[in-house]
Amino acid sequence: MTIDLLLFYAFAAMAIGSALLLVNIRNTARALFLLFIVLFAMAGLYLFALADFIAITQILVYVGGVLILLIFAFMLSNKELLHDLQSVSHRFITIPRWQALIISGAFLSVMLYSVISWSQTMPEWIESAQMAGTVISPSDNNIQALGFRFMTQYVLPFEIISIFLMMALIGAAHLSRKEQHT
Amino acid sequence: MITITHFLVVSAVIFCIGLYAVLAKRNAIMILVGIELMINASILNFVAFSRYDKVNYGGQVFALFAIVLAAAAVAVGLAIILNVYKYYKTINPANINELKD
Amino acid sequence: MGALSILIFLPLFAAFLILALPTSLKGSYKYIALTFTVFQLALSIYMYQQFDPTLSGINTIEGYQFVEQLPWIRLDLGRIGKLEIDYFVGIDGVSLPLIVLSTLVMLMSIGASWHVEKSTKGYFALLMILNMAVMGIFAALDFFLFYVFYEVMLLPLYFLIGIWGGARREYAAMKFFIYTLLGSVLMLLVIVGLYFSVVNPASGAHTFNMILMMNPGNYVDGSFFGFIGNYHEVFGVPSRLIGFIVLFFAFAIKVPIVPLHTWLPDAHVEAPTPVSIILAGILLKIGGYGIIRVCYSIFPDIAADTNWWLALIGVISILYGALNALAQKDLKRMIAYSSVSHMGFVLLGIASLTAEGVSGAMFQMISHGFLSAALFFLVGVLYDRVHDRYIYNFRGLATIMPTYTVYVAIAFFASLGLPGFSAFIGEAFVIIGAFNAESMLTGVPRWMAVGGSIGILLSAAYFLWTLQRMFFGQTRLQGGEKWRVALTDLDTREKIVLLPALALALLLGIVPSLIFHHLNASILQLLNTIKPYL
Amino acid sequence: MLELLNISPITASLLVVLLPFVAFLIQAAFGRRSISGNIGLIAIILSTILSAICVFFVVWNGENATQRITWFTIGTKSFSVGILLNKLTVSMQLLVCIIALPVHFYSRAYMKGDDGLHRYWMYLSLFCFAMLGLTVSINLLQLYIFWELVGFASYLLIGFWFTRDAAVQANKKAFLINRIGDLGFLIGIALVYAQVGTLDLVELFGKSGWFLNDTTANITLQEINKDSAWLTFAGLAFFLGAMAKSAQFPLHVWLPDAMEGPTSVSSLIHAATMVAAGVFLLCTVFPLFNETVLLVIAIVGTITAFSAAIFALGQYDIKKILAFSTISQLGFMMVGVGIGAWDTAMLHLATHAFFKCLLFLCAGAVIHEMSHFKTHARLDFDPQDLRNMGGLRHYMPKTFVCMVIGALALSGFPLTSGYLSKDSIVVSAFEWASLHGNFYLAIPVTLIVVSLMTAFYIGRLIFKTFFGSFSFKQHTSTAHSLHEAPGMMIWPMLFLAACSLFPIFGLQPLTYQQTWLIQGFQVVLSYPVIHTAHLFIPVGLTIGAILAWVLGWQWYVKQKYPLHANNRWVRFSNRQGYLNEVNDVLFVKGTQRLSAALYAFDRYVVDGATKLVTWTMQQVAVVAYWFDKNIVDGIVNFSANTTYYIGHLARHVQNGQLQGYLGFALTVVILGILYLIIK
Repeated sequence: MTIDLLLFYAFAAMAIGSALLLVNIRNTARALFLLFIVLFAMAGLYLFALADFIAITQILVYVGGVLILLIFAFMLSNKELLHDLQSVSHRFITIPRWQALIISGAFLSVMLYSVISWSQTMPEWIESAQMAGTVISPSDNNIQALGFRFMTQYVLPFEIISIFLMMALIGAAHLSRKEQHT
Repeated sequence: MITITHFLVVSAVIFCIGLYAVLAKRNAIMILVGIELMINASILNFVAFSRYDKVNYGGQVFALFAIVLAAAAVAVGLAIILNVYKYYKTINPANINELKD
Repeated sequence: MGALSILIFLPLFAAFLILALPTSLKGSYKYIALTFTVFQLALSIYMYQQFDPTLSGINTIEGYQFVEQLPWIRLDLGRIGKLEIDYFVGIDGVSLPLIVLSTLVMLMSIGASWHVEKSTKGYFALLMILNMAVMGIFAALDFFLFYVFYEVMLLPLYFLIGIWGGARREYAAMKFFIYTLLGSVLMLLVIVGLYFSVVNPASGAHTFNMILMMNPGNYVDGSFFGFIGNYHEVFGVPSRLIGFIVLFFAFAIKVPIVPLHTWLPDAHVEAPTPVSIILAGILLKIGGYGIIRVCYSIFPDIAADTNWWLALIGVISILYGALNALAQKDLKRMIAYSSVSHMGFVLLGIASLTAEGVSGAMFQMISHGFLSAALFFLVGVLYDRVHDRYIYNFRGLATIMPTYTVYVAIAFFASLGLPGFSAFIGEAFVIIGAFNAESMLTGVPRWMAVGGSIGILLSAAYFLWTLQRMFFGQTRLQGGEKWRVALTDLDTREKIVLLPALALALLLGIVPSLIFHHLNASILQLLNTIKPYL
Repeated sequence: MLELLNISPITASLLVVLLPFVAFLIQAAFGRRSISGNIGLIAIILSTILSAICVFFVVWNGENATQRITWFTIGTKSFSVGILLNKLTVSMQLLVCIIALPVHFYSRAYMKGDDGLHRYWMYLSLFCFAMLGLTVSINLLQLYIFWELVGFASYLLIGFWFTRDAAVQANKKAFLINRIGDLGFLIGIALVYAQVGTLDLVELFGKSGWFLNDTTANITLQEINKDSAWLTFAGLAFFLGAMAKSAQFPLHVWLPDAMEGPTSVSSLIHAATMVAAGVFLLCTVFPLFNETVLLVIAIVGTITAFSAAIFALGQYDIKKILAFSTISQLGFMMVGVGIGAWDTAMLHLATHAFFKCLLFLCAGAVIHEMSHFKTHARLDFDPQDLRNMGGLRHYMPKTFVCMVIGALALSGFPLTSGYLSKDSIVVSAFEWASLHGNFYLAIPVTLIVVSLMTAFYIGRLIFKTFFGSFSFKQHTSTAHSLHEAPGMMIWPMLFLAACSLFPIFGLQPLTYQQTWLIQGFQVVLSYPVIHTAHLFIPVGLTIGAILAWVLGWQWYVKQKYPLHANNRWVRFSNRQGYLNEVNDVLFVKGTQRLSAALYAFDRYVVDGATKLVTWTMQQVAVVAYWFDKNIVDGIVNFSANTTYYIGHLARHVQNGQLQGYLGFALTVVILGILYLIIK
């Protein structure tokens, strides 16, 4: 039992616990702040996977962008919305929570089963990577490698994703603007 | 030693929690939050597998891509939710049943 | 288009014309029907004049006259062979008198329909279609064509009884329809069987041609109805016998024989007068005609075997019908039962297989044709006036309706076989033929002839009883003074309708050669066909 | 005139037949306008003249003549109609003419003022046509046709007063019973035709028409064994025909009832001509009969003669007595045929025709005057009842004389024609019986007894009618008294009375062999002549007749009647031996019951079977419908409903909620993955 493993468990527990609380809490504002914790915990977990740059980006983009956006959106919707959140559907056939619970539980068990059964035998490419020693080590300079890859190997997806991001932002702005001409 | 299985299990749990949120929540914003959770779980997987791919760094690269996409999706999604709210005066998906037969 | 086709399809044209005219011209329908029927009668008389009585017909195509043969349906059915249906019509000595009779009875029927009020358009159109079907039946020489006409005939009759009939018309119409349909459906089975058993030697295809069916040489060896060496059996009965019985059954319903006669009193009683006239005058003859044309000509071997039974049925029909007529209290019903009795003579005569008997049977059919038509018309006269025909409700009609009484008396005496009238010739020669059967070794014993002759006595009994009960004595009417006023004597239209029938009865009674002359060659040919199997 | 006399007998005979027919047609066309009867009268006068001069005298003294034309052909056989003139037919034809003539005259007076007079003349002409045609027919079928027509005319005439119930009942009865006979005749014809192949009398029996051993006769018939069964049947069938027409026991019942017709009709049809047609028929087809048939004929004839005489004894109706006497005399004729001496039968037929016609006409005159008296004196009684008469000789002397002559002839007193003919039959019967011996003798003995009874009942009629005192004498006055019948009625009676005497038949008043009829026919007798019989029997009969009359005188004129009116035997006789009742119960009611039963059978069993089939079909249909509705359709409905419910359930899936869709999509994904795992 090493310290990193303990830390991993702590982060994992924090992420999972916060996430569970997130989905069960009634107050949306609190839920969003819980999401903040979850995202931080997730970023911590990325570190354990030796993806420091990803972790930083996670915090920057999610916490700095997405979460702020969500809170803004939440705040932009009026008070009615807050009441509406509590309203319980009286419809007979809508999916009640237990159904969602069952489905997600089932999904979880299926996934866990697959993960466990799969983890008995590592895929071939992982085995070969371990053999060849091409495994990221904590001492590697990830940022340099990533940047290098982005500019060479992944330059086309990189460009596409940036255009896509721009389109999304323009689209979002377009959607949320007030419709004057209508 | 933190094996890949650890990551996978945590990712699966987070994913399912997100899934639950998507299925069960009566609030569009919370659904969006659920989706974010699921995306995060998948990013965790990317990252976890990325450890064994030093040559291409595919996992981490695509994790970055996914983060960007998620951000874009949230932006667009929120815009849509606001429009929906303007139109239906609700963001409860249960009340938006135009697809009903 | 030959004379025969014109004769058949003229009424159809009339029917279309009537249907095409607007209802505002409904007064003209009866005139249209009358005109066409008169023309038909003229045409049939012309054909009678042109007919060459030396030609025999029956199973020789050369013996038929006014023949028209056109390919109608030609279908290549692949492995099964070619479907060969012709429009094939022609007449011989057997069908000619019946065609003339039919046109005459049709004319009488139109005359009797003069005062029909209820939806005249449909009525006359149906009557005309019926007319066409009847002509077609008597002229058709292709079995399929025959069947088509036979079925077409049913429908107008059903509606005519069912719509224009009396109180229980639906019941009667249904009964009539089901009985006749039963017969014709059975007939269809045999038709199909015959079709597959017979080939046309010219084309090698199976055929519906009746003339070819009559020739034993055209039968396929080993086929179901094959002539020689046929070992097919159904429930242990030879297939040809089955075919004969089924066909006979189909026509016997029409004749009708006891015990298949129960549709007749109901249908006759419920039908309107014109339809009763057609029923008795033409429809019953189709049965007799079918037995001669189809049963006897196509199955001569079986005919020779079964004539004892046919004669027995005939005798039973004669006596049974006559005794039943004696028990009737409804005038129309009595006449209906008398039809059963009189048509029994037809069967006895045909079954005797002697020239005298078969000729007598044909003569009896003709004679009964217009006599029963006249009788039903006379009942209709009474019914029109007081809407009652219960025999006990009338008495002493001779005093208030002398002319009517004269006509009734003539019709009654003609029907009961008074010499000088046609029924006498028919009945007498049926009896003579039946007696002669033993000398000719056709297997009909003489006691049957004696039994048949008792029918003549009984027919006198019921007719005279009715005459005495209804017409003679002091006038006493159920409806009192109201009836006495309503019961006016015959008017001119009624006399015009009745006179030809009664005059013809007298004429044929005095000059029977008018019929026999045209009949002889065909009858002899028929008997020659059957003779080898006796 | 000479040219007229030179016409061939065939043409003349044809004219004789056709003249009344033409008269009939003219009168039918004229309808009510021809009430005088002149047309019919002229026709019958001409017929009589032609028949006598151009036909009878030519043929009787010369050759037979035949003429035929083909009527129609059936198959290969031809049927012809034509005229056969031989001694038998021409004498019969002349007889009919001669009887019909006075009756026509008589009718003019008798029927005067009747409402339906035009019909009367029409029917009478029709009857004459049919009867005359019957006599000269060459073909049995033709004979049959006229035979039935005669019956039809008789039907019409009996029912002349059709508003009277009794009359229309009587004519129905007459026609029906005659129909029975007609059937026999028809069967006979059919048998002969079937066996011999021809119905032509000349072809059958040779040129003379009555001798089978003629060289021209049909070969087949000559070769046929006389004892063959069919010949017996055919003979009996013909005899059945004759029995009905000639009113033989037990088919005689129609004749007394037929007296409902006008008396003139009774005299012509039911006494002289039509009823004799049966005898004529038997004479015509005589060669067909074998021993058996002849014996049957003789026996039936005897029974008839005897029973009718008994019934005649008890009647009160003047016409009924005469009717039974006719039946009785017809029985005599039948015996004549039966013993093979058909010439005697023909002789009796001829003589009987005259005197019976005379008797009827006289009775008619009496009835006529009685009903006149009844109408004038405003009384109500039966003008035909003997008990209402008496002493009429004072009022109607000419009628009385005529009637006595007729009665004497009927009783068979010498010098009358009846003596000749009746004795001829009795004597022949005796000779025939003595050849065969034993029981056969019963026949002549019975005949003798019947002769005596005949004399007695006709004497009774005369005494009761004309002697004693008139029952309604107190009602007679100068204003409405009984008086002599008009001249138009008396003259025919006188003419017939003259004909009832012997000279018209033969110059020899006492020997029947000398009559020209017997000599003309030349019948070969099968038995030897017994000369003593020719002496004793006539003498015995005459004495017996006189005694009978004396007895009658004692009983009826001297009022020494020994029997009570309600005596069993008298009643038996009066009720005609209860034959009508038996007939009614046995045959009429029997047939009615049978027909009613058969109709019930028809309605309930035959039609019932139809209805049962229908009903069964309906029930089967109901069951089938139930099955269809609940089982077959049930399955369909069940599956449909199941589908519907499933669909209904599934419908909720399609609720338009994204989360729902997603949930289901995931469920499917999970299931798919599970499947992959399990696999």
